[in-house]
Amino acid sequence: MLAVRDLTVAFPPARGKGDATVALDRLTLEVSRGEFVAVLGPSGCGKSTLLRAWGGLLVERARVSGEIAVPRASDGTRATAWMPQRDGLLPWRRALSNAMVGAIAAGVPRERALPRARALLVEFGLGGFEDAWPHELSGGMRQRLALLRTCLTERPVLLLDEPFGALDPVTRRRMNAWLASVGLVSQDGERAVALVTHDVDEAITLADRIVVMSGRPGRIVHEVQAHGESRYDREALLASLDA
Amino acid sequence: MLAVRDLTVAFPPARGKGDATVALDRLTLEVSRGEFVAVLGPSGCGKSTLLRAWGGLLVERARVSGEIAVPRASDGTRATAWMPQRDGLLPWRRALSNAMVGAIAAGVPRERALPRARALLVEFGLGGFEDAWPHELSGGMRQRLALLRTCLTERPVLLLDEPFGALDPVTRRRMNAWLASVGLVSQDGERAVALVTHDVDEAITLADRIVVMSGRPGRIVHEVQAHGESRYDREALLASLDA
Amino acid sequence: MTPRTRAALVGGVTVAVLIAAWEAAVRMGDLPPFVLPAPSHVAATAVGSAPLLGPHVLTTATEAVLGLALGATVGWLLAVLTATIPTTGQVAQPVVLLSQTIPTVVLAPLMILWAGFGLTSKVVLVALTVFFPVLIASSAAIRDVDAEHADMVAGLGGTRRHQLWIVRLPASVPGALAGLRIAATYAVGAAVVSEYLAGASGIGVFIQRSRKAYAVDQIFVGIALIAILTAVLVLAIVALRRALTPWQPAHARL
Amino acid sequence: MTPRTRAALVGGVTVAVLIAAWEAAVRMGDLPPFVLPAPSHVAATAVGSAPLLGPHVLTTATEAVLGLALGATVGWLLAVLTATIPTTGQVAQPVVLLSQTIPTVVLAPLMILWAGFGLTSKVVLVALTVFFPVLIASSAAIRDVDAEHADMVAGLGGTRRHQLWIVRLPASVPGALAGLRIAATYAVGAAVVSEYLAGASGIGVFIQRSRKAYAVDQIFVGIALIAILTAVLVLAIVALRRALTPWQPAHARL
Amino acid sequence: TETDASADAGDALTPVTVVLDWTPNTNHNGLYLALENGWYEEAGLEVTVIEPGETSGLQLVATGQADVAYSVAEGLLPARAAGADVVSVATVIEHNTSSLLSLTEDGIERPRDLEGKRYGSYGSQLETAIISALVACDGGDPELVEHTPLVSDDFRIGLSEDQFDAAWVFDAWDTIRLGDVDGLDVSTLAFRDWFDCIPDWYTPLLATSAEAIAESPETVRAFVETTARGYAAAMEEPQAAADALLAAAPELDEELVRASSDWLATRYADSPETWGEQDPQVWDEFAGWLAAGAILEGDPDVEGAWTDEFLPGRP
Ligand SMILES: Nc1ncnc2c1ncn2[C@@H]1O[C@H](COP(=O)(O)OP(=O)(O)OP(=O)(O)O)[C@@H](O)[C@H]1O
Ligand SMILES: Nc1ncnc2c1ncn2[C@@H]1O[C@H](COP(=O)(O)OP(=O)(O)OP(=O)(O)O)[C@@H](O)[C@H]1O
Ligand SMILES: O=[N+]([O-])[O-]
Ligand SMILES: [Mg+2]
Ligand SMILES: [Mg+2]
Repeated sequence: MLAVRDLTVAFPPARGKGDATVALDRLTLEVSRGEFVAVLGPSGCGKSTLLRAWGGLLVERARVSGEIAVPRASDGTRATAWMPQRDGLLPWRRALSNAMVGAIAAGVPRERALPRARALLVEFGLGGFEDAWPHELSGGMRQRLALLRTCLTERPVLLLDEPFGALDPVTRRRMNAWLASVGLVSQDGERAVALVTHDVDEAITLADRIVVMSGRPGRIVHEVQAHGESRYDREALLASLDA
Repeated sequence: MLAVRDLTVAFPPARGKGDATVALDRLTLEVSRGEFVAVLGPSGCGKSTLLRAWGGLLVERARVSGEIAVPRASDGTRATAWMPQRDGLLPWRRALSNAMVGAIAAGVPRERALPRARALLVEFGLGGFEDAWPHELSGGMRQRLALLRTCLTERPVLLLDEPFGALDPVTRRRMNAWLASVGLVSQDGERAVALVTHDVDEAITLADRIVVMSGRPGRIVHEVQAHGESRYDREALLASLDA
Repeated sequence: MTPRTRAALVGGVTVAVLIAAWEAAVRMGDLPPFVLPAPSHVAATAVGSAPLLGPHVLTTATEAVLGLALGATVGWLLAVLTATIPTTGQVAQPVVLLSQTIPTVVLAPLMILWAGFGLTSKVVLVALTVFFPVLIASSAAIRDVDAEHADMVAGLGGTRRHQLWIVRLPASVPGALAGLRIAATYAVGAAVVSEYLAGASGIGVFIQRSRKAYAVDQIFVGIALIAILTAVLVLAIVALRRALTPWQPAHARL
Repeated sequence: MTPRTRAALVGGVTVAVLIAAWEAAVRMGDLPPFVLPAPSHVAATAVGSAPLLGPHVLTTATEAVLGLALGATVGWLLAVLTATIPTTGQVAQPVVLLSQTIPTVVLAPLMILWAGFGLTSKVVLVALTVFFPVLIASSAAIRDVDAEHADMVAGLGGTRRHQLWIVRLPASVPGALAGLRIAATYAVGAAVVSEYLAGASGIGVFIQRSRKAYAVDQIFVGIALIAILTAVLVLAIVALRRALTPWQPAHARL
Repeated sequence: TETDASADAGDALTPVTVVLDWTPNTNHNGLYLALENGWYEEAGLEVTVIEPGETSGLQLVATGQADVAYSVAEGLLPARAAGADVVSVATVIEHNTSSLLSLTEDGIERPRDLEGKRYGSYGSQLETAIISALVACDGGDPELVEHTPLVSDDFRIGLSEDQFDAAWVFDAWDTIRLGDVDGLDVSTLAFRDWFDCIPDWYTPLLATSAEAIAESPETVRAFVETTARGYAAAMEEPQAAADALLAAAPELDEELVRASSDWLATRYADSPETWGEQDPQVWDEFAGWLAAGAILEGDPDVEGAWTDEFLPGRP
């Protein structure tokens, strides 16, 4: 349902001359219904670009070829909710209100979203900060708030760009657990998650499948499926990253 | 030389009423000459606040008590260079020019800084992006650029707030190696590094001493020194974080 | 002493010094009062003509406030509209430019043909002056909005309308307020000029009559009234800014 | 068709439609020509009086451009100064406000006393109009600068001066340009008004002589010249914005 | 003596700045004719003309920024009362040529016809006083005249769009424009026909400062004499004066300028030789009338307000 086929994305230089940056080179990747895919890869290889492509957020200047498939909601809109690598919190909204942006943008009724937002704030360790301005939050708190905002969209397909990069291992593990429990718990076949992460253990814990990309221009160099209890071979994964 | 004694930092609510957020509570910590100290701790515990205190960057509103000691350069200015958790790149400067901000702010002559900046850009994997605008860089690229900027100050004391949070493991290891080789290689007794990180392995690799902070308000709950070859007990560290 | 009392104090002292310097200049220099009357003289005249002034001030204040409100609303809405539908901006551009370049002395007679002598034509003339800085400053603020924020909304499933309401409009508020701050400074003056052209009451009428009567001291009373009314409007806008941008730290008042 | 040609085209078509509507209104309505002459009539007059116009246009353009340059520089520097030393802002505030509220007709004789009848007094009057929007918009932009960026510089060992040069000034450029865009629109008009007060040449003199001579068609030629000069100035500012903010995507032109 | 002056002038012309009262018009004919003929240079003067628009020429003269200003009696007297020692050295037109202009169809033939009509007002006290005096003197009730603000100085708009019924105009310019040039059916009610009810006064006149008179009377004399020569010539050859004005201000409407020059040729003065002469009685009565109506406060020292001593042929 979520797919790119032969996707090439190149960025011509902003105004002047010079070489275009080829971010993705004929990338093909599919995420099936109910699947949780983690994307690993060196910095600058095009992971964020891939997620932006699915989110419909490639800049106008980008030269794009290939196919981008995105599931649609019943009203024809994209069924995806994207979480940016930088949090994108609005400085003029307090924490709770920033979270509600997800619900507003996705058309989720306020009556349903608001209690959920309050509950999640507590669950994410942000209790008591409902009325804080973003600039009053720590880096990790901002990131959690951004994830919370994404979840309030209630969209079935999540595109998460390094959602836990600014979290300490403990908080990270707690958030991982939360995501695992909620993320695809109702594997109703409609949901899917594409997660960009730099944490191999996180990928191993969460993903049904792990995709490793090469350096720029990003292509897929390694792909592994979870296998039973000891789901992945950690060392092989790390080695593939090092290639 | 770098020290806080009984440092308490509280943030009263921005304009209105409500409770103050106590970020640090009577924290005492010293970093000696030539020492590399890593600070671990749960998200929102006050790590960034500590680094900002040393950098002279606490917001005016903050209620601060206790003592903050910072080494001074010969001209009386702080001998520190701070790298913010968010990169703080200037949108109107190209990559190379953003890097040079460090040299300009610290008064390093352009003739010396410029070739160094060019060389480091290549070493940091940003070769070819000298003329890119920040918004054309990936998250990890921005972070490396911010570190580069900090290094160009040539200040002896580095205050690094999660410098590698957005990097994949491989790039991260490369940057770690670079930092280890350069950071304190000339242990002339004047240099020191305070590093905030969420990556326990990074702390283990780099630091002479690791400090673990409690949840907010941040206090030091654990402190370990490197011991010979097998420098730290990884499990004990993780356990202390979980406490 | 809070920064705000300090600011008020410094401002007050500056005004006092200015007035003292003016008084001294007139007394020591040999400018005839017919060119520049002393402030003491102006003050005396003001006290003498105080009973006359009330209705004039009220008229001008009404025109200025209504015109400011109308102009600011139109300017801001136009900024929003042109941000939403770029073609409207290209269509509006020449009209807006013309509206700012036709001299009031030429426009006023046409305006009065259309809106008569009453309050309406003056409010419209003030609005015409005022909408422009609000439009431009808001447009700039809407345009220069962080792509990061707009993308965030789109990535969450938001439409262009959502981007407008959640990001562009709020992001335009500080810019619109800067425009409004400029506009507020012009509003009273614009009302006065509109009264020069056709008025039966107002500070402009008072000044014009004083000019015709060669009563320079009264003209300066009129100017002082304009300055005071303007200062009040500007302070109101500054208070509005404080109220509308609670996330920003309190800041200087210029 | 690039967005810029498209914009130019839409703008051109709008102007053409406006002029056609005006022509139609005059021909079909029964407005006497001394209220509103037809554009064809105005064009004919313009052709007829073309030899007269050159020196007038040159005078006004000189005053406008010099005044704009002077005013924008002063406004921006004042914004920088008040951002650096807050007290100067509190001192400047009442003076700035006064400078914008004293009617030009009152200011002019004093200005002539001080600067004579020549180019200087007109350039100063234009600058007086123009510096204000630049000052306010730049001040707002400097003030609203990202704390993140200012902190970054300080954390690298930069002084307040460094913050100013590296962060505040560049961050103020888009705001200053928005102010300049407003100012550019006023500059030609301000030059024309300054010529009403004392001139021997200029579009203002041309319009004033035409008014006194009941030559309404000539007045409209004068207005068209003001509009064209203003449009040229505004386009120059837009080009300047493009040149000065290369990191921003090309954007709408309003 | 003329040749002597021009010989001196070879290297040292005395600069004289003249401020007009408004844009160039036929009231200034003598000045422009003298300029065009080079008579000021002959008299050793280098004359610069300034169009002040709304700036008061009297202020400029009072502060020494200008040497001579075209002004009006109702401006000069209050300026003197306020301490500016400005002095009228010639009247440009012998009698007030103001009129009330209206459409003939409105039937305003005498002041009392203004009852129930709207007067388009500039907003000066003098206007109100003059209109009221006229109406009352003619047996009407001044209270019944409505004063409405003048929006445009183009009276054609005001009259034809029915914004007002009558306005105060100058016959030499506005009346000729509307009546002769535009062919509108307008009537005038001339002030000069009602000098029993209202005073006559000098408008425009030439003013300089007492200081200039004290310091360089010969310059004042040279200027006034030469200007008188210009006006005398304008009375004899109005079309030559019209040519001079049109050359200086080509924006003006030629038809209007020519007709107006002809009309004024017989009205600048009784005869070319007497141009500029002022009558003490006119000054006294006008000042008294202003004071009685509380339009003038303070003492203008009417005696010192004017002098004819610089006119040609005076000692
Ligand atoms: N808007 C843009 N304009 C120009 N180049 C861009 C743009 N966005 C991304 N790029 C370039 O595309 C490449 C891929 O960027 P992308 O952000 O997808 O990397 P990434 O894999 O997410 O890296 P990281 O792990 O550091 O976030 C980079 O070289 C970057 O410079
Ligand atoms: N400017 C501020 N105003 C108000 N509160 C603040 C401000 N800065 C930080 N805080 C609060 O202080 C506490 C500590 O923040 P800090 O940024 O130091 O945490 P941190 O340890 O760096 O967390 P993280 O790992 O998430 O970056 C947080 O609760 C935060 O909300
Ligand atoms: O009011 N006027 O006498 O012109
Ligand atoms: Mg990325
Ligand atoms: Mg932090």
